[in-house]
This record gives sequence, C-alpha cells and structure tokens, in this order.
Amino acid sequence: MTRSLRSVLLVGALLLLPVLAARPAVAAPEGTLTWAVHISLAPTFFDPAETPGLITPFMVLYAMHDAVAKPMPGQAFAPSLAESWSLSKDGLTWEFVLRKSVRFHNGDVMTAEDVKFSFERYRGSGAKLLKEKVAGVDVVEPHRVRFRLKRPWPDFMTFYATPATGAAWVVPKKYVEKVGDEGFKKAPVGAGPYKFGAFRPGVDLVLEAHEGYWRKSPNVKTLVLKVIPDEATRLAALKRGEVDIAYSITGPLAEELKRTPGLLLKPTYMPFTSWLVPVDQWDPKSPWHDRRVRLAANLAVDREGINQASYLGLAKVASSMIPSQMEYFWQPPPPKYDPAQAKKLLTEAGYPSGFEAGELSGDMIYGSAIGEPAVNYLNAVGIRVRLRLMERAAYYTEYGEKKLRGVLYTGSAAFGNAATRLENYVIGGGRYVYGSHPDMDGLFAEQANETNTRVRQQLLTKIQQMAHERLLFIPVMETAFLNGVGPRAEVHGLNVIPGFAYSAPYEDLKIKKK
Amino acid sequence: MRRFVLRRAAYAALSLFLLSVTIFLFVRVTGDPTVLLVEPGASKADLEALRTDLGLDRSLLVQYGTFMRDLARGDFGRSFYYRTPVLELYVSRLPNSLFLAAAAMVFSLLIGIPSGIMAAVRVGGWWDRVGKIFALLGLSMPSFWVGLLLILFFSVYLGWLPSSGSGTVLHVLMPAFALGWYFAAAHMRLARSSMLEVLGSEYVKLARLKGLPEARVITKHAFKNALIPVLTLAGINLVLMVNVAFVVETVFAWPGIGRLLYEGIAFRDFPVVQATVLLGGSMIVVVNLVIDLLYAVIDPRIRYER
Amino acid sequence: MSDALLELDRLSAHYVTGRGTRVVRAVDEVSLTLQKGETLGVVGESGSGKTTLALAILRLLPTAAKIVSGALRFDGEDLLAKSPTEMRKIRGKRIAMILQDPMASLNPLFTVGDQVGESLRVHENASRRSARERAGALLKSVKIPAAVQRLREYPHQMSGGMRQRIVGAIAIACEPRLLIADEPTTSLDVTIQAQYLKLLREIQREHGLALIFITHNLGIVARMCDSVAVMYAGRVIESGPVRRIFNAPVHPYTRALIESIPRLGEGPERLTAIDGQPPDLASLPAGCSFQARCPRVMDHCREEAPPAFDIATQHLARCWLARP
Amino acid sequence: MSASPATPTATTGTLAGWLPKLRTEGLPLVPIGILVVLAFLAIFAELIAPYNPEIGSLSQRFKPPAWVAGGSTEYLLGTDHIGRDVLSRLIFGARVSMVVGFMAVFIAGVVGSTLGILSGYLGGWVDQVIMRVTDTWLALPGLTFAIFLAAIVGPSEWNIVIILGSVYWTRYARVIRGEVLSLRERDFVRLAIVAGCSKWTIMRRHLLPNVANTAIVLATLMLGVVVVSEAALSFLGVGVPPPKPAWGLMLADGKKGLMAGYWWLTVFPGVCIVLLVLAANLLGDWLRVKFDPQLRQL
Repeated sequence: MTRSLRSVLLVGALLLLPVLAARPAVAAPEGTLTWAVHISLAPTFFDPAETPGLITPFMVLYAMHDAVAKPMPGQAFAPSLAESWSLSKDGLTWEFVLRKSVRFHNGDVMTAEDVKFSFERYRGSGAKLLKEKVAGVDVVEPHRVRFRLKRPWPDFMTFYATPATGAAWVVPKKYVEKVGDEGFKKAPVGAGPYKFGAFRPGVDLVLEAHEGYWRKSPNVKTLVLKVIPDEATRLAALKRGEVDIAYSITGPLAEELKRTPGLLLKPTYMPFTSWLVPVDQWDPKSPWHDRRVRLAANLAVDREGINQASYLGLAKVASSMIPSQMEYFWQPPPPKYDPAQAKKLLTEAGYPSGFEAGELSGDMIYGSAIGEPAVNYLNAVGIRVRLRLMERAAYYTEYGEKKLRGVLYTGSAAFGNAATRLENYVIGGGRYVYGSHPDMDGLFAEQANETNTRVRQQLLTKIQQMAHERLLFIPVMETAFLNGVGPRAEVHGLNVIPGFAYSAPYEDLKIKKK
Repeated sequence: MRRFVLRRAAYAALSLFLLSVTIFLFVRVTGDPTVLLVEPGASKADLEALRTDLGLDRSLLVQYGTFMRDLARGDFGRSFYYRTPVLELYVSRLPNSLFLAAAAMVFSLLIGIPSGIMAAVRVGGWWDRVGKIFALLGLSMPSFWVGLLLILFFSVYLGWLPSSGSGTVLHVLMPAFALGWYFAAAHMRLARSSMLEVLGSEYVKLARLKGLPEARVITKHAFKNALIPVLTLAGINLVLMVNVAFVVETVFAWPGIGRLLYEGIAFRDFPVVQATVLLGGSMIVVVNLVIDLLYAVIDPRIRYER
Repeated sequence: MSDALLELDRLSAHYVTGRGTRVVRAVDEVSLTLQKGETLGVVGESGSGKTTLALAILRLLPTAAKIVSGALRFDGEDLLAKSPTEMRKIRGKRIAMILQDPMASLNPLFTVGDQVGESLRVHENASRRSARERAGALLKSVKIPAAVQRLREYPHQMSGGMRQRIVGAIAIACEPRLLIADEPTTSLDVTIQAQYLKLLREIQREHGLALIFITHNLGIVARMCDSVAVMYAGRVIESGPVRRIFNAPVHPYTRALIESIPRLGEGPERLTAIDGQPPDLASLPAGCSFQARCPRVMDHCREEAPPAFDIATQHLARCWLARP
Repeated sequence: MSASPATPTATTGTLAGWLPKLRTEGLPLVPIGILVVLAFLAIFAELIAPYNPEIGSLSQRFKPPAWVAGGSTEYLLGTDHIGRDVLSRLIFGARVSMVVGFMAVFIAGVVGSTLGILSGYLGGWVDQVIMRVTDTWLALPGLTFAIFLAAIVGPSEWNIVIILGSVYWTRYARVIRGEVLSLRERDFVRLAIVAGCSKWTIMRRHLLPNVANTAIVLATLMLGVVVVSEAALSFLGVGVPPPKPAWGLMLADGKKGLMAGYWWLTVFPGVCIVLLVLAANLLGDWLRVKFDPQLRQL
C-alpha cells in the first residue's frame, strides 16, 4: 500500500467517522466493570516515567497509556505504537516505525518527538541502565525514531519493551511540557484505550473508554479500580457483586471462591519465585555448611502439598530460584519430596536426631502461605527451626544489611532475566548475598561482557547448574496470583498476557449480556 | 491564669517537638523505604537512584533540618509512594476520618449512655448486667473480627449493606459500629459512674424530696448532669477515634487518616508517617491542653481524666 | 395522743449489705412523737443515725436500707402502708425536708424559678405561668431581693446565703405540715447561720408547721426547739422537753453533750468531748452500746441493753442509771 | 447519709483494709471462675492438650469440630490451615495470651506507677520531665508505636510483652500521678513528713500502698486492652510470631477462614479472648466499686 493511497483511505475514513457515529453504534462502549484492587493506587502509576520496578503500575498503564511495544497476548514484544522495528546489522541502532494517526486523549497526534521525549524523561527503575547503554534517540521523521546504542546490547528490547521498565510508554510531549510533572499526575493524558476519569487516593480510580483508540474501540465504557486492602473484604465485595474482578485472594478464601457458584477462580503468573536460603551455609561451624544437610532440607519440603494448601494446586513447584519464563533460564531436575531420605542424610551428616537450626525468618506478607508449612516440614524431619515473620520493611532492610541468620524465606518478582536475578542473590557483592563462590563470580563477570547470546546462555546455564549442585538455595514455589472473577465479566483479561498479573488488554474486556 | 495558659501551651509545643524528633528517628531506624518501592531483587543502581531521589542519601541531621525548615513553612513534604504533597493527602482523607469518627461516636453513645444510665438506675439489676456485658463485649472483641462478622452477616448473608468503601450513609454504618462499639464500654462506665454520682447528689435528693416522680427525677434532674462528663470524654475520644481507626479502616476499605498512616508505615513512607503522626499528635496534644485548662478552671486541684 | 402529727413507734431501719452478711442497725427501735406546730431537735454525733431517721420518715432510704419493724404514723395515716405513689404525693407536699448541704441542693443546670416552681407543678398541677408567679412570691417570702428577676437565674449566679433561702422556699412551696431540716447550717458561717435560723423560725410561725431539726449543735437546739431527742448508735437514748433535758439530763452521754456546749468565750464548739469512737453499727456489743465510753459504766451495762425508762412526763432515757 | 457503707473510711485506702473485705462481700464468682479455669489450662497445657500445638499435617487441614458433619472426635474443635489441632492451640494459647497479657500489664503497671508516684510526689523538674515524655508518648498512636517497636526489636512473644508494656504505661503514669497529687495533701502523708520520714520512705510506705487499689483496678481493665491489642498486632502482622499459639494470632490467622466457612478458626479463639477480657473487666468493675465507688479516673 503506497503512502498516498493510505492517506486517501485515512481521509475517507475520517470523513465517514461522523456518519458512523450518527448511526446507532453497534460497538459503542457501555457498562461498567469494577475491580477490587489489593494495594493503594498512587498518582505515580499514571505517569510511566515514574515506573518503580513493581508490576502494579502496569495495572493502570495498560489502560491509560500505550507503549512503542509491549507484551500482548501471545507476543512478548507486540508492536503497539510502533508498527514495526528493525535492528541495524552492527547491532547498534534500533529503528522504530510509528503508527500514524494515533491520537492522545487530548487530540494531539502521537509522533516520534513524543517517543524521544518519553524515553529521555523516564526516571523509573532501570533508567540508569538504559541511559548508560543508549547513546541517543533521534527523530528521523515524524513517525520514525532511532535509538543509538553505545555498544551492542542484545537485552535492549527486554528492558525497553517489557514491564522491566516503563521507558517505552509514551506521553504527549506538548501536554506534559504545558502542565508540568505535577499537573500531569493530576490530569494524565495518554494514548491508551481508557481516559483518566477521576481519582480519589485510597478509594478508587475511574477510567472512561477512549473510543478513538487505534487498536479498537473498547467494549466497556467505564472501568473502576476500587482499593480494598483486606482480602476477606475483597471476596465479600465480589460475592455481593459490588465488584466484578477481585485481585489477590489466597488460601481458604480462594477455596471459598472456587466453591461459590457463579464465581471463577483465575490464577495469573508473574516471574515470581520463592525460595529458602540457609544463609548459615557460609559459616563453616554451622550444620548448614554441610551440603547433605541442605539436601536433606531440600527433600524434606513437600512443595506439592504447600501448593495444594496455599494455592489450590495452581502454583508451580519451583526447581530454581529463577522463574522458568525468564530469559537464560536453565531447568534443573524437578525437586523430590522424600522425608525418609532426608532423615538418612541427616544421620549421615552426624545428626541422627536432628539439630537446632535456629530461626527461619521471612517477610510477613508471604510468610504464612509458605513459611509456616515449610517450617512444619523441616521440623518433621528433625531440622528444628523456629519461624520468625518480620515486618516487610524491617525484613528487607536487615536482609540487605545481612543481619539475619539461620534460614531465610524470600521471593522476588523483579523483572529482568536470569543474569539480573543471579547478580542480586548469587554473585559476590549482590545486595542479598552473604557469601559466594569465586568460580561462579568469574563466570558471571565473563557473561556480562559477552555479546554473543549463545555463549552468554552457556555461561549463565553453567552458573545455574553450579548453584543447583551446590544447593545454594532450596527453591519452593513459582507462586500463582489468585484472583476472582464475578459473573458479569465475560472477558476478564486475566492470564492472557504471559507473566502479567492483572486484567489486560483492557480494550478486549467485555461484559456479559443479560 | 494567663501565665498558666502560656506555660501549658509551651509544654504542648515541647511535646510536639519531642514527638517530631521521635517519629523522625523511628521511621528512619526501622526500615529503608527504597527496598519497598521496588521489587526485592531490583538492581543496586535503581536503589541508589531512588535513595538520592528521595533525599535519603543525606545525613540524618541534614534531613531533619530540611524537614523542620519545610515544616516551618507549612510544608510536610511529598509522599514517597504517592509522590504528592502529604498535606494534600491528609486533607483529602480528614473529612472521611471525621465522618467515620462522628458516626462511630453516635453508635458509641447510643450504646454507652443508655446502658450506663440504666446500669446506674438499676444497680445489680437485669439491665445493669445486660447493658454492661453488651458494652464490654465491644471492648473484648478485636475490631477486625467484629468488622468481618458484620460484613459476613450484613453484606454477604443478608445483602443489606455494601461490604466496603465510602460515599453513602450506608457505607459508614458497619465501620462506625465496629469502631464505636469498642469505645462504648468507656462511655458506659463513665455514664454509669457519673450517673451514680449525680443520683447521690444533694440536688437529686432534693428532687426526690420534692415528691417528683422517679422518671422525672432521672430524666430531668440526673440525666442532663450525668451527661456532661460523658460528653467531655466523647470529645476526647473523637480525636482518638480519628487516630486509632486504622484496623477498621483497613477492613472496610475506608479511606481515612488511619489507613494513610498504616500504609505509610508499611511502605516506610517517611513524609506520610511524619505528617500524620505529627498532625494527629497535635490534635491529641491540643485536646489534652484544653482538658488541662478546663480542669484548672473547674477544679483547682487539677485532677486527670484519661 | 390524738393531736400528734408524727408518731414513730419502735421504728427500725437497717442497712443490709454484702448479700445479707452485714447488717448495719442505723436506726434501732426509735420512738418519737411530734405535735402539730412543735419543734423537735434531734442531736447526735456523725453516724448516729440522724439522717437515716429523717429519710426513714420520708421513706426515701437508699436501696440498701429498709425499715424492718415498727410503726410510722403521720397525721393519723400509716405511712408504712402507703404505696410508693402515695408516698411520693406526701413528699414535698405534706412533709418537706431541707438537706445537710443546701449549697449543693440546687441543680446547676436549671433556673431557680424552674426548681422552685417544680413542686407546685407536680403536686398542684400548677400551670407553667402560675408556678412561676408563685415561685416569685415564695422567693419574696424568703426575703430574696428582686425576686422576679432572680427566677431566671441559675444557682451559680447566686451567693451561698441566697441559695439557702431558695432551698427553704422550695421546702415550703406546697405549705407542708412538717419540715425536716437536716443540719441546714453546718456549712454556714455564724452570722448567716443566725439569719437562716431566724428565717426558719419565721417560716415555721407563719405557716404553723412542725419542724424536726437535726443537728449536732445543742446550742441551736436550746434556742430553737420545744423538745429534743438524743441519738447514739442508732437509738434514741434520751428524749424529752428541752428545758427538762438541759436541766436534768439522765444519760451520761447527754450529760457529756451538754457539758461540752461552749459557754461564751470558751473557744470553738466541739462535740467530741467524750473520748473514744462510737461502736461499729454492724457489730454492736452486747448490752448498752455506750458502755465503752461511759464514765459510769456498770457490770450490768455489759450484759443487757437498757430499755427506755420513763423518768417524767415525756422524758425517757435508755440507761440503767435511770432504772426506777 | 452518715451511716451509709458507701462512704470511704480511712481504712479502705490500704491493702490491709480491703483484704478481709474481699472475703466477706459477695465475690463475682463467674469472672473469677473463668480466670481460674483459663489459668489452669495455661499451667497444665502439656498435660491437657491432646496434640503438639505447633505441628500439624497438611493432609488434616480444615477439619471441622467434632459435632459438625465431616468432623471427628480426633480433633474436637477442628484443625486449622496447616492441620494443627485447634483445641491444643487454644489450650497452649491460654498460656501465651495470659503470659503476654499479664506480663505486659505488669510492666506497664510497674513503670507507669513508679513514674506516676515520682512525678506526683516529687513534682518540680522530675514531674516536668516525666509528664512531657508521657505527653509525647500519648500523642504517638499506640499501635503505630507498636509497629515501629516490633520492627526494631523483632517479633517474639517477649518482645510483644515489652512492646505492649511500653505502649500502655502512660495510662498508669497519668492516673497514679493524679492520685498521688491528692494523697499528698492528706493528713497521713503530712504526718509522715512531720515525723521526718524520707521521701523514699513516704513514697514506698505511704503512697505505694494507697495507690495499689487504683493500680490493681486499672490492671484488670488494661488486661482487656492489652489482649485485644495483641490480636490487633497480629492482624497487622507484627504480633506474636507464628507458629506460636496465641489467641490473637489464631484470630488474625483464621479471619480468612471466616469468609470461607471455617468459622471454628476464629470463633473459638474469639470466644476465649472475649471470656478473658470480660472476666477481667467484670472483676475490675467489681473491685472498682469495692475500693471506691466514686473513682472516676479509670
């Protein structure tokens, strides 16, 4: 299709638009869908530049904004505001061809300037990394933009176009410059399928359909995200039909949800693994120093039992502390549950009647779902640990300062790839690393400078194998995020985009006709 | 008297200054907000950028100086989590909190005053016992449990009331009851003892000596007098309710100050915690000041009432 | 004695507390007679049962106390047989009482006019307006200046002396036949005391009412009363016409009381001239209750409580010394 | 009214004064009975409880009480989310909750009363310092403070005791100070001063026994507040650490089950808390009336 023909069609379409609108619209958005959200929504969620490296803001971003490219159903990097992109042969330039005729909610046309502006303005998580790697952004044409890298960087799209950062999400340059950052958070304007309606901090966020959304006009007219911090209350609201979708319902409440006729239990999966780490393994005097003891602990925990009890069997048993969907993931053999063997190993290690293993510390939010049963299992084979659940802030602060002893229960849903996980938890100098093996540190340094993806894959695999063999961790679970769906939501958007926890894409959602 | 007032006001200011130091240090020694604003496992560079951004890379003294300087200008800083001025957040939540507290107080007094009065009029009788136990039950049951039982019964089972949120009078009923019931026992006790005191007073005796019907003695002569201390306590408790409601607010998703504070603590949102504690503390200090002054006026021996 | 306005015949009122384990004999076998228009003084130390006696006459005892035996007749009617409602109609209307602390007897939250007119409205169904008018007249009769304006004021706006007069006005509002004044002057300074006593006497004379004057001050009794009853540990230990009792007391306690009346220029008045404490009313000793403090105690006193002996007309004493 | 027994006499103010009275005046048998039974459970938990309260089996989870369909006599009051016996946890929970409750009240009482006496009797700068600190403490919302303390000292049964004790001492300090201020003007204190007793002797021998009544009554009332606060701390996740069985923790843990129909997880610990708090409060009210019917500071 030549450019001129396309513009003719476009003009034609624009001319037709009032005509179409005048007819009893078949697809005019109608109705309201309401969510019960588990955390407080913050105005920072309205501005992609502030994306803090948590998944939660994307709950709002997917509605209000759009990205150059973003994960969509079936596609890790789906062309969105960009129709296509290409990487130059030298691996130094990414060129994006932007969709024309995309308009922001205020009517401004989206251009390459906006993409450049949004990237440069980005100051959320990973901003430093991106800016180190990217030499500059050039506007080639109004709808063509180039990212120049300092050195070839195979992970560029992983960081640019996934929830790892919010740099690809585009805000209207003119508008932002006019109203400023503060004004933008009060009255955000984006290119997403839903417009900002109203926001009451701690109460709710109302979004209205943006009928001119490029991909399609949304089916549902109004979206309401209600903040309900207590999960029992969220379930009550769902049961009463006050909300149509309730996020984060766990344990017995999830069972009740499953039992309730008319309600649907729907898991979503984030790159979220949880594991135990005996940090005392680095103390030669500790029983945990003995690999056999760690192996015994690994065999003592019935992960499937925990899965059934806490996640209704909807989570996945983890074999590694790196999420299986992550890039460079190596799949270790699945863990076994064998308490008899565990006891035997303990006897071999010189603890026939078990040993006092100190405390098992954990963050109170996830602690009771996994920590409590884990402690139960460890005690059952004679590894006598006491659970110590700590307030989240205190726990991570002390963990970071390496003040905690014994065994730690932890988990992470940070985006990135196997390398970023290893860096934080395995490699010497990492934030949560009590001790490390020099050979692994060496391999890691090697891969960091490696541009060849295959070689890098090999190196990272090697490190993961070593971590597995040396039993640095006792992986427990790839956690599921359980949600409830009420009878009104025909298309709920849950678990449609891999690795995304919330409802999306919003423009596809549909209310059941009576 | 004027000197007395000034001195008490100076003490109040001193208390608030101590409070500001205490809360400033408390939030800072008990956790690092940056680890909560990102996923655990985020990169070091991000953490450091965030620390700089939030101004946490400076020394404690500098941070405190900035805090106090801004405070002097009426600026409580910006929330780390919401990234909006804390005062704005506080002001937007305050009406909700006051509304909840006022509604809770209505429940509390509706339970506490009649049961207290009846208990005093019929000491040891059936009413005394039932009223006392009903009021004490509110004190004995943790409010989150009461809240959930209410939701279960009135929202899920009967379907009469919305389970959570705010906006209409219907929304406020359950949280107000859960909160008010807890305070009912205190009001019941005071209503009972103050009614007993009034009933033993000379003017009630005189009313009886006049041959007034017992109902008139109680409703006209005793009730009004007995109410005064109860209402004084209610005034104090209203301020307390605003500041202790966060469990109830969390259960019912009520957007009040309490939840703002609690989430502030959970996220180590220093400016939010500092502002809510200081503003709440000011309310309490001011109320205490007013009580002290009132007592000094009423009773030269200055005795303390809660 | 058909002329008697009030007759008490061996009236006993006990406090029963601690689920019946403790019995306080606050008023024990008290017999008294009061003629119309007469003034009776009741004297005794604190805790001797004077106030309980007054409240028993009005049947307004605290819930823990009960009249356990005896008879109580007023104007020929048996008060103990009255229903609570009937009793209520007598109180304030036919028998009035002025309390120990007139200062605290007014409700701080209502106007003076309201409180004075209240009995009229209740007992005589007076309209708001006529109650108000009559309240004004009553205030005038107790010599309150600018009486009509005062009706609108609250008790705290008035002086102590004025408040006492108002309490007096309330007592006589319905023109009662009997007025009981329970230590009405204890909390007053001497000049106001004298004024108040004078007022009481005037009221008594004008309205022709009988007066029971409860006090621990024998000096006042001497000035005010026609007859006197001395109470000790819940009992009347001696009673009779004032002149007779003062001139020829029989009971050692009465004697001690009279001796302790301060003569002119003899320092402050006291009523603790007798060493020792009154006995615990819940565990009275066998025999005479005054035995422990009695200067003339005999063996017999420890064995048997003395009955009331007739010494002369209307002069009774409970003391073995008076045994004829 | 001079013969009324309600009039406080000189002897009601002392320990020696009320002890014999407690025997003679009708005791509130029900509250005392409840407290005795709970104390018995707490002391002999090992002998009474059928199971280990901290270890369960996931295969036995959410068993209802014996009399409900699906329940068995094996677990009389059912099991919780990790298959632990609710009855055993309640029995051991009596120990944890009572130890936490009583110890916290004790600490609050000792600290608060001491400071209250010092402040009220010595006056001057001591009073100033203590009262300013008390004011500051009072202005800090109790549970906020508890969360911070929990974050500093970390969670453990004994730390909860310390936390709750240090949150609630202010009530004691203020009330006792008020009491001392009025006692200071009483004759027996004046006499003691004239007799040349030292300040410490006066505080220890004359003031302490006289504020003991108030402190004891306050303690019974505070016990309820503390036990309920313990539950609130667990609701906020900073209470007695699992898997310890404490009633407040069981209640907070079981709240999810409430909506899922596992009512026994919250109803039983809830009833236990209610019984304990009610019993303490009723006893406290009774004591309060006994000691001083006009006592209004509480």
